[in-house]
Formats: sequence, C-alpha cells, structure tokens
Amino acid sequence: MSQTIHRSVAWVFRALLPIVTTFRMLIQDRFALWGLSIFGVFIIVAIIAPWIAPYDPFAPMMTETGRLMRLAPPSSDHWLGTTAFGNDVLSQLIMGSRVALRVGLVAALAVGFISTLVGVISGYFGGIIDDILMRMTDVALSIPTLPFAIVAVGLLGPSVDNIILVITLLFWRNGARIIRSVVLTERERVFVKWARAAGASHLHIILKHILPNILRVVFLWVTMSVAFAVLTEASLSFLGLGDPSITSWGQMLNTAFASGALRSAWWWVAPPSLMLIALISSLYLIGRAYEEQTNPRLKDHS
Amino acid sequence: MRAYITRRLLQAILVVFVVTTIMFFMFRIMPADPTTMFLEGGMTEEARQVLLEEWGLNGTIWEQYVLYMGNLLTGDFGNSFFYRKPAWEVLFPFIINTLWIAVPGLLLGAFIGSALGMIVGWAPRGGKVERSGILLATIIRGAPSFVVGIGLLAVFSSYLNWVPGYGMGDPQGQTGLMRYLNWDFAHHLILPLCAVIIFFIPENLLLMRSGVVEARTEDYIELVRAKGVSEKRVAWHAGRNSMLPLITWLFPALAETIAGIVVVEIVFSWPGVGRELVLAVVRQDYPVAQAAFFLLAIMIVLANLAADLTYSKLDPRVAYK
Amino acid sequence: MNYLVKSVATATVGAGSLFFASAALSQEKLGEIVPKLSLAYYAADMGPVYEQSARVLSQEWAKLGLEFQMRPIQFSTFVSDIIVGGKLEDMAVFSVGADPDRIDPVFYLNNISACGQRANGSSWCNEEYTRLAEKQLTQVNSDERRETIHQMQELFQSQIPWWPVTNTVYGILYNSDKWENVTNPSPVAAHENLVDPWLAARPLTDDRIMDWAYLEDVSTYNPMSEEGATGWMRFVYDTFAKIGADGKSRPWAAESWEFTDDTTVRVTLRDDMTFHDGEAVTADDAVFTINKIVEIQPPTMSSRIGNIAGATKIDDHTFEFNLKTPDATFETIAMTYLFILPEHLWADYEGDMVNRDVVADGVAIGSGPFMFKEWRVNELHDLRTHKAHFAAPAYDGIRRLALGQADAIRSTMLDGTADIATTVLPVAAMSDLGMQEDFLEFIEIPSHGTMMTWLNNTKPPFSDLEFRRALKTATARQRAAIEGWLGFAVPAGEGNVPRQTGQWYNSDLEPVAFDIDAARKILEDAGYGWDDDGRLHYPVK
Amino acid sequence: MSIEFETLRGTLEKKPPVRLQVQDLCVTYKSARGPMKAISGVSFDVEPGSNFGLVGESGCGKSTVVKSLMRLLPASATTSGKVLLDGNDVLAMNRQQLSRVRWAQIALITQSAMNSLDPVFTVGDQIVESIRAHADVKHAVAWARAEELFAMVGLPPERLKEFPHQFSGGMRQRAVIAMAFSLNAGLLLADEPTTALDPIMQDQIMSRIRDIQKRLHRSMVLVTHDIAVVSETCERVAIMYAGRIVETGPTHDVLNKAYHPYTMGLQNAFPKVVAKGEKKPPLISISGGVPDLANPPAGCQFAPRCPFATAQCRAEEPMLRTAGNSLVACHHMERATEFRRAALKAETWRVEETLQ
Repeated sequence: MSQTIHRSVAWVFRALLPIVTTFRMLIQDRFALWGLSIFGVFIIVAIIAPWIAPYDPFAPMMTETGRLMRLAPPSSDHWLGTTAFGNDVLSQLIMGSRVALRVGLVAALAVGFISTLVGVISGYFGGIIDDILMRMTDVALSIPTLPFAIVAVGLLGPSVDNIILVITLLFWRNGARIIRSVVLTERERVFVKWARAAGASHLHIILKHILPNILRVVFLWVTMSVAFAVLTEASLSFLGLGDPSITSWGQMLNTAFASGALRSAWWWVAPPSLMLIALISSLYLIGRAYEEQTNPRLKDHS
Repeated sequence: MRAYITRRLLQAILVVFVVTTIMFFMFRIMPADPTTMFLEGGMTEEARQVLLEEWGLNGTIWEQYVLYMGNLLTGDFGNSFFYRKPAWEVLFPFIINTLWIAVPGLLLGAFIGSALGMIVGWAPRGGKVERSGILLATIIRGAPSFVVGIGLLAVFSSYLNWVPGYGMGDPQGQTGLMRYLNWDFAHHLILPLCAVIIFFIPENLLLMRSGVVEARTEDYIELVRAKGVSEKRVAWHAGRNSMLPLITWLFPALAETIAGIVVVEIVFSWPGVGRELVLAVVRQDYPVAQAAFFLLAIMIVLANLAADLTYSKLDPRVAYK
Repeated sequence: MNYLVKSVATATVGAGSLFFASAALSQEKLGEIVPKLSLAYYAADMGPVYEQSARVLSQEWAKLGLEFQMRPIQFSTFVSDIIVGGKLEDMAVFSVGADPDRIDPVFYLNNISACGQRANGSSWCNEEYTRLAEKQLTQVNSDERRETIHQMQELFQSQIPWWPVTNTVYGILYNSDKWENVTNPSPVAAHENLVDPWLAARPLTDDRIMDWAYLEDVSTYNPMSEEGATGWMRFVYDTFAKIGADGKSRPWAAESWEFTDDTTVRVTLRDDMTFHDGEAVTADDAVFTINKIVEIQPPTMSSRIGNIAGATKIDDHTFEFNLKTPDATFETIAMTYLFILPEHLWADYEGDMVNRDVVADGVAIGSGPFMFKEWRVNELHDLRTHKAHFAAPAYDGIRRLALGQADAIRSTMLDGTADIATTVLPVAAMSDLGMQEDFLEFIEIPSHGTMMTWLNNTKPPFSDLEFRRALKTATARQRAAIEGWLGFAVPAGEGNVPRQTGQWYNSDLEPVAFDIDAARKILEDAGYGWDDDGRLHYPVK
Repeated sequence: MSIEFETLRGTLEKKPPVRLQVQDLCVTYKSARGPMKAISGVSFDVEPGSNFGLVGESGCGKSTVVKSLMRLLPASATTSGKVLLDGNDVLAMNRQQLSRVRWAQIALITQSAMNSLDPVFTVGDQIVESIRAHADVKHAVAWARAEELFAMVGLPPERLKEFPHQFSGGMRQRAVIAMAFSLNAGLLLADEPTTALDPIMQDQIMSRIRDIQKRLHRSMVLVTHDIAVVSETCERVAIMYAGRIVETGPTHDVLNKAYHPYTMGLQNAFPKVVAKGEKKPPLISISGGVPDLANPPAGCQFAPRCPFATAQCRAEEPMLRTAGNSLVACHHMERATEFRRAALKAETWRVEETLQ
C-alpha cells in the first residue's frame, strides 16, 4: 500500500514539475511578467473582495436629504460614483472580479479537462473512436458560439453555474482538436512504441509518456480558455442573459446600457470595460509569451 | 481532388443535419412555448390549441421533428410564429444587412491585420515596433466586441459627433436597392463596420506576425534577398508563406465572427440576422431562430471547406488523396 | 449572493430576537423551521428594475426571520411557468403592464383571483369570492356592478391571498421646441392610447412628421392576428369606442350605443367616416367584420369575442350586436377593441384571412386617423395622416423608429432625429433628460400597471392567513417604489384592484401600514417563534 | 525569338567577368556568450574569369566569408574590411546600390538547395523574379530566358511550371544553378554546391558547373571541403582554418608543395584516387576540433592540433609570408620539406607522443 502512495506522490510531484519550470520560464518574458502580475492582482482582489469593498454592492446610497443618490459622479466617499440605482460602482467593480474569476477558472478547468480527455482518447486510440470524436468536434465547431449560448441560457435559466456549463459545452471543441494533433505526434514517438512492445498498459503509457509531454499545450489551452470564459460570460451578461442577482462586469454594463446612461455616466461604464480588457488581455499576454518561449522557431535568438 | 471534395461535402451535410437537429430539440424542450406571448393577454385554451395545431406544435416531438426535417429538405423553413410569414422571407433582408458589416469587416480586418502583422513580424526582433505591436494587438484582442462598440460610440458618435451611432439610415432615406448605395447609408455603416474590423485585426495580426517571424529564418528568404529584389518583395515571400496558418484560422473563425457581430448589431441597433436571432429566441419564434441557425451552420461549414481548398491553392505541397 | 441577504437579516434579527427571547423567558419549544423560500422575478432581459425591487422586498421580509433563494427567470418562461403554468414554487414579484383592457377591473378581479382561472398563479380559491366574480360580469348596470366589485375587494382584503406592491409611473419625453399640446394618456401607457398624446399633438416647426423612438413589436398589419401591438394597429383601424381616463368608454367610430336588452347592443355609427381608399364606412362594413370574426374565431382575439353571437344590420349607419350572455365588460373591453375592415377589400378573399399578408396584398387599409405607407422590419414604421378622419391630427404623419435600446433612443432624442420617446428608455433617465435639456419636456403618467407579490396559497406557510397578514405588513412598498423603480412608481393601494381604475377602486378598505415590529407581533401571536440565529419556526403542532 | 529576348541575351552576354578583391575582411557575431570573431582578417583576390577555391573543415568560416561578400549575414553580425568588385566596395554600398549589384554582378549557388527555393512559388516564377528585378522586360521574355537557362543545366523547360517539392535533390540543385546564371553575373559564389548530393550526382553537377564556367568565362569562388573537386576546378586556392587563411596560392603548388602543416594534414584526411597497382596511402585524420571562437587560444590557432607546434607558435600569431609561389602563415615554413615527410607517417599525427 505504502508503495503505491509513494509512487502516486512521485507522479504528482513530477506532474507539478513542468508547471514550476513553466512559471520560471515565463518570468523571463516581459509580457508574461506583465500578464502574470495583472492576473495575480485580480486573483488577490477576488479573494479579499468582500473585505475591501467599501459598501455592499447592492446597497442603495442615500443623499443627506434621504433621496436615492442616483448617477452621482466620483466623490470622496464614492471613488467611482454611483449607478442609476444608487449602488456604489467601486464595490460592484470589486465584487465583479470574484464572479469573473470564478467563471473563468472553473469553466477553463472544465474545458481543459474535457478537451484533454477527448483529445487524448481520439489522438491515442485513433480508428473508429477517433472518427466518432472528431465528427462530434466538427459538429460542435459548426455551432455559432453566442447564439447557442443565448438559447442554452434561455433554456437552463440565467444562473452563473448555467453560464459555466454553457461555456464548457462551447469551448471544449477547439482544445480537443489542438490536443489531439499533439497527441498524434507523441504517439508516433519511438519510446511509446517500445513501451507498447514491452507490454505496458494503455493507461500507463498515457499517464507516463503522453500526458507529461502535452502538458505544455494543455496549459496554453487552459490559459486561453480562461480568457474565452470571461469574454463569453461578459457578452452573455451584456445581452441580458446574465444572473442579475450577481455583479459581474458584463451585468454592470448591461444595466448601464439599459438605463441609457452609457454616455452620461462615464464612471459607471469605463471601469468595468477596462477591468474586462485588463483581465482578458493579461491572460492573452501569458498565453502568447508561453507560446513564444516553447515554440523553438519563434524564440527570439538575438 | 474531386473525391476529396465530395467526401468533405458529405461530411458537411451530416454536420449541418446534426446541428439543425440539436437546435430543433433544444427549442422544443424550452419550458415556454410560442403561445406564451398571447397567454398573458388572456387567450382562451381552445384558441391556443388552434394556434398550436396551425404551427405544427401539437403532435409528439418526434412527429414535429419529422415534419420539420421533411419541410427543410424542400427548402421550406416553416412560417414564423411571430410574423406569420415564411421564415426565409423574414430573414432574407436581415442577411443582407449582416453581410454588409460581416464580409467587408472580415476581409478588411484580415487585410489590415495581416499587413500590420507583416510589419511587426519583419521588424527587428525585440525592437520597439515588435513589442508595441504585440502589446497593442493583445489589448485590443482582450476587449470584448461590445466594449469596442461602446468605446466607438462614446468617442465618435456622442463626443465628436462625426458619425451617427444607430440604425441603418435616415428615416426619410430611399428604399429598395437604392438605400444601400447612398452616402447616408455609408455614413451609418462606418461605426459598426469599424467595430467588426477592430474585432478582427488582432487575431490576424498576431497570426501573421508569428508566421513571418518563423518564415524569416528560412533559407529561401536568404536566397531571395541575394537575388537583389527589394526588401518589400523579400517580406512578401515571408508573408506569402505565413498566409497558410492565417487562412486555416480565418474561415473557421466565422463561428466567432457571428458571435461578435450579434453583439455589434445590438449595440448599434443594426437590423441584422444576429439581432433578429436574439429577438426570435426571446419571442420563442422557433422557425426564424432555426432558419438563422441553419444558415449560420452552413456558412461555417462552407467556410471550413473554403479554408481547405484555398489552403491547397496557397500551399502546393498539400496534395489531396 | 443570497448569503449576503442572509447575513444582513441575521445581523438585525439577532438583536431583535435577543430582546424577544429575554421577554419570552419561558423555554418555549419551537416548531419546525420555516424552509428557505424561493422568490421568482423577471431576469435581466426585462431590465434591472425587477431585480432591484425583489432584493429590497426580500431584505425587509427577511427581518421576519425568513431566508430567500433569489430566482431570476426569463420573461417568456416566467409567463408560461408561473403566471399561466401554475408552477409558482413559493413567492414571485412581477408586474403587469397598463393595458387599456385592464382599466376594466375584470383582469384583477377574475383572471388572476377567481377559482379555476388559468392566470390565477397564486392558486387561491374562495367559493364566495368566485360567485361574486361571476355575478359582477353579468351586471350591465354599472352602479350595481360597482357595489359587487367593492364587496369582492372587501372579501379579498380579509383573505389577502396576494397583494399589489406598487403602481408603475410611465413617462413621455418629447421635443418641446417642435411639438406642443402633448397631452397625458394616463392611466393608460402612451403606446396603448390613441387620442392622448398622438392625435392631440400639434407641430411648432415645418417638420410635420412626428418621429417616435420605440422598439419593434409589430408582427403584422392584419388586425385579426396582431396581439402585441394592438395600440399601434388602432392608428390604422378605427374601433367603435375609446377608453376614457375615468374608466368609461367614450364614443369613437360609434356615435352612440345602448343596451336595448341584456344581450343586444344597438350601435349608431358616425356618418362622415371614409376608408383610406376613399370608400365610405357603412354598417355593412361593421356587420361584415363582426360576423367574419365570429365565424373565423381568430385565436389572438379569442379572449374578447367569446361572448359575441353576431351582428345584424338595421340601416346604413346602425346595427346591433347580439351577445350570448349579458356582459358588463362589453363596453370597456370589446367595443374599444373591435375594429372595422373594408368589406369591399376582404369580402372576396378566399384564403386564410387571419394569416393574410395585408402589406403584401396592399390592403393595409382601415378608417383610422393614419394611413399605412411603409414598414421596414426592425427599422421603422411610416404612417401618413388620413386627413378626412373626424379626429385627424394637425400634422402630416407619424414614424416609429425600431431602435429598441435605451442608449440609441437617448441619443436620437438629443440630436433631434426623434421627437418623442415613451418606453425602453427608463422613466428615470427620461426625467433626468427633461431636467437637463430645455428643449426636452418630461410628462409623468401614473398608470394602473401593477407590480404584485404572489404567494403559493396551496402550501404552508402561505396557507396560514396570519402568516400572510404578517408578510403583507412587512412589504416595503415605499422602498420598492424608491429603490426599485427609482421613484417612478407609487405604493399600491389595498385589495386587488388598482386605485387608478377610478370608480372601481373601493377606497374604504382599511389600510395595512408597513411595520416590521407589528408584523413580528402578528407572527408571535399566531404561535410562531425564532431560534437563536433568528430563523422563524412554525407554531408548535 | 522576340527581338526583346535577343536584346536581353545580347546585353547579358556582353557582361565582363568581375575582379574580386577581399581586403582584411573581419566578421564578429554578437551571441549570448559574448562576441565571436568568425573571420579575423581574410584577404584574397580573384582574377576575372578565374576559379578560386576556399577549402577548410566545416565551421572554419568559409560559408561566412561567402555570405559576407553579398552582405547576407544576420543582423547580429558586424563586418569590417573591404570587398571590391571591379573596384567598388560592396560593404560601403547603400541598400539601393547593393540590390543593383546582387545577382547582376555577384550570384550565389547555395549549399542546401533542399529548402532554398520558396515552396509556394513555381521555380519558373522564382527565376523570372531574379531576372525582372534587374532587367525591365516582360514576363514572357524573362520566361524564355528561364527556359534557356533550364536547357543549359539539362532540365526540361516544362518543369519551370512546377513547384520545388516536385523536383528531386539533384534537379533542385541544377535549378538553383540555372537561377545563379540568370543574369550572367560576373562573379559566381558556389557555397558547397554538391555536399548534399550523392557522389555520382556530385560529379555530374561539378562537371556541369565547370562547362558553364568555361563557356561563360565567369570568375568563381568555390567553397568546399573536397580537395579533389578543388584540384580539378580551381586555378588558385586558399586553405582556411578558424576564420583565417593559413595558406594560399596556385592549387598545384598548395596541394603538392604544402608549407602549412594543416594543409598537409588536410590532404592525408582525404581519400585519393591512385593509379592501378599503386599502394593506397593510409587515411590519417587530424585529432582534436576547431578552436572555440568565443575565446580563441593565443598564438597560432592550429597550434593545439599541430604536431610540429613550438613555444613560439603558442605565443605569437604567424603572419602570411611568401613561400615559393604561395603565401603561408606559419613560423616554421622553412622546415616545410621536413614537415611534409613526417606528415605522411600516421604516427606523426598521434597526439600522445609528440608533446614537444
């Protein structure tokens, strides 16, 4: 029994190793540094959001005269002013980070898992399984992203969990294809042939030989999926399909847009837009830098 | 080559068939049904049955499915519940409006994107041009299309007031074909088109750039330069070779384009397929929504096929078994 | 998100229960805990107002020791599941619009309160109340009917199965430099009214086309199948009568009418009416239209023509309605809805009349104040004034722009492309604009549109009258009006009929003031108790 | 043939062979491990119409020399010295002048023809591109010239319409050769044109190049590590080692009366075809490797591998001095005859015993 624990611990350690090396490699690239730091800030803000948000995101702010403080421009006690419903924009912004990251990370992990599963199985086993899975991927690739999401959220109801489910249903397809192509090249490697000849089980080969080598692509794909997930959640919320009981940035923009305050209340519209851009592009920065470091032909040899 | 095309077409038909089926069942198991709009107004139960029967919604789901698919083969998308006109007739004018921003947007975005990508890719490695090019492209790529839309609206329409922000033309404008060919329509087209172009540039730029960066280390580039041709011509060789990954990405990206365009149409009140699709889904107008999905699925599948064919034209090495 | 609601509630309740626990002293055994209640409301696709109101109301109700699960539901699913589907789990907060039909209280009294009615989502069934409901329908004499209606509200107020929270205030924003005499359509919403402000308005400049920034809700110009935009259809097709502000019908195409007996109404038409193609409007057209409708029974009209047997011509300008049963609402609901089609354009049409594409056939011709000119779907509707109409407006035409989103409407109002805006742009934004810009004027339209709270009367705790009384006492109507509707709604009255319906509202129902402590007192007297962390428990069995 | 084509051919034929003078050429690469001096002070002249050989182990910098002559080095390289084509210095030219000179006066046959042709353009188009870059002629005329060039290298003209991947290795090399002659450049640089080919094909290609050379009377710089090829093709030769010319002169003298130990070692390491009945000399290789250019040893670069190296060799770098008809960079060139006899014996080159 102790022997298997020992081996699994070793395996976990070995699986973690590439992530550590990736991290160290990423640091050298200036873009990745920028991306990682911005992303890090978002994660910290998301974790400590309830404590640093000055007000409850939905609490109505009252003026001295007891009237609802609507569309107040930024002031000392409301750094980013208030919304058309008298809520504090800064608190909604901070709480919004929690939603964006929750959707982003959970959906990305789910997408990453399914893409890897489909990619590895169809890439490694090939034959009929490969055909079936690839035809399924073709079908999934032909479904227009947002319209499908609109129908699905209409069907399931506009809660955050449903949005995560819809995003997972939508984005596993691209990853599956990328990972499958990488697995195909790995499978042809000589040592895989030897291992097979030596009687190793499929699972053993996949875990020991195939998976570690494609971790690079999986990591890249998961980073991109976080960006897609945040982007799609924001678009869905903006279209009014988001969960109104939460304060995602897309939801803030939807409320601003629906209240016709888009042009007058810049302090209500600009911050969530900038947060979205910052978060998504920081992820793209990490993904891009990662791709350049690990793709020999792109590496900057100067 | 011919065998390949027929195989791909068969595959395409299968894919479109499956997508339409998925969409059909998704609409049918929606809790609300199209008569909801009238129930609120107090429609009697018998009247509701008459409507359901007229719209072919009263049989079992399986009967409805067979009926729908049967009609589909004969090109009949069924009548819209809301407009009571053939779904195709409802959608057709919207398709043209969407194409007005989708096609030029896609092409201009791809053209500008790849041109910039070539410049950034050809610039000295690690230089200022490369760094700022990549940073800018990544930031714009990070902006959701509605943020781009809102930004354009805020700056050009409300602050600078150069361009109208909404609709497709002045209410007094001419009608029929002439309405598309006049200055006023172009004036309204500018902002939504820019939003789509901006939505497209970053991907193209970054893909072309990495293509050019890879190509410039190739041996043939050295020989071309040795031939004493102009530097621009040498860059063209690198650019020409990096068009391949671009094309394979560009056409299938239509699935994402439609998503982006739906939001652009809503932000700019542009009467296109995307906006009508959202309205149709909210109204439970299945035939129109399904016709729109059918149309989008076909566009995407054809795009994939087009990508493969142009790929072979661009890269002679790819022979088709 | 709901943990926030819970934490706010427990904090305040904690203090409260400390006080009560010490007062109660005795080791009172608590009954079973009241479970988490789901609160359904319109999702974000209907705008942020409903979410904000539901939150405010649930915050106050939570002070009774209750806990809520917020459940946003998309509009169409909400209507089909909860309003007509009978699938209301616990509670719902939603609103119904200010349709002209609802000036006659039958919707509030019967449709959503009487036994067996499909729209009775709160599934409250009281035999006595339902008997009165059927009776008032047949009372053609309005005084008798008012007496019965007031009695019904008395009975309803004693049971309070559900209750209204606020009445919506609509608004109109118009360009006062270009238009004057823009009258107030209250209590009906502007897009449902014809005379106010549309026919009353007068142009001040040479731009004699009124541009109305709105959304796209018209599905066809065939009045037999249009349900969503009946208001707009009445611009083209005249009706026999018009609803007045006092809830009574006023003559329109029908000069006068009277009940010759309980089931026949003799109507005399105006003699100066012409269709848009110049043909005179006679009783033949009216009789032809009514009999055709009764014969075809168009589905969308079913709720209004169920009681009509047919029509018989008396002479060129008089005819009689033959009703199946006496119907008190005929004047206010049917006469203001039924339209007149030109017989000479429809008589020889064989196809399915209900689905006839009138625009394509070029027969979008009625006798209303405006003539059809053009319809670009999802873009605009263009109507020109029918000069010969007896109440023709003082300008040349009306154009409705299908902009469909608040920001577009706002900017078209500001740059002068649009002259008037009535909805989609929130009322608060309209009033802000009215104040900021001197060329924009804002009119407030108090309406009978109602936001109401429904309870599932079939199961505890809502089956207990005391609990319902306590819940009503803890309903923060004022806060909902201010924080949910941004001040553009007024706290609703008592009973189930809106105060704005004028004569039908029973004003001497004894009011229930908002008071959390009184509400907790009611619960305590009824045997309910609170545990240490302030959660409400049922009385001990 | 159209008149235009005749005029084009006429102008090209009249172009004289070019005189190349390379004076003190230095090339240093900027790399992660600091600057690397790939070429330190190479000078040689190529008479018009003559063939000049550049011989040395791979990594001795001979390809870098060729590339620097046409300024094709990557951005990380810095070049100094002079490269005179009929008197004007290529290194001093601006981009405009350089592009006029490239291919018109100085053309290149690359080493690995495998991927030196752009895969997405037809071979014909690439040749036409080189012609039209310099001569303002219609596409058809340039195509006719390309057909003539293909005939010259023995390739069927209809293959011009095909893509590089449809050519075999040998055919692709011949296509590159055809392209090199497209403008009848005065100076031809052949950078190991046959290394990537099998021996039979090598011989065919080299004899093809020699015939064209004789017919067109161009000057040529042939870079190779194959002494046999050099001896058959080039009138003069230079032996390069670690970025320097260690010996240069008429091919016959250098190969038969070598003064520099490296030249002697080079000959031993190369299989010679001997007349029937003669004993085959043993193959002796020079042990050790090329010095690390990042931190080169002091004194003569060959000292660490030279069996006759003395203290002076390790201290002071020898300069090129005349020896017979050649120039040689060795402190002990006067003992050349003794070295030559010792060099023939295998044990001379065994490193262990000869640690003087």
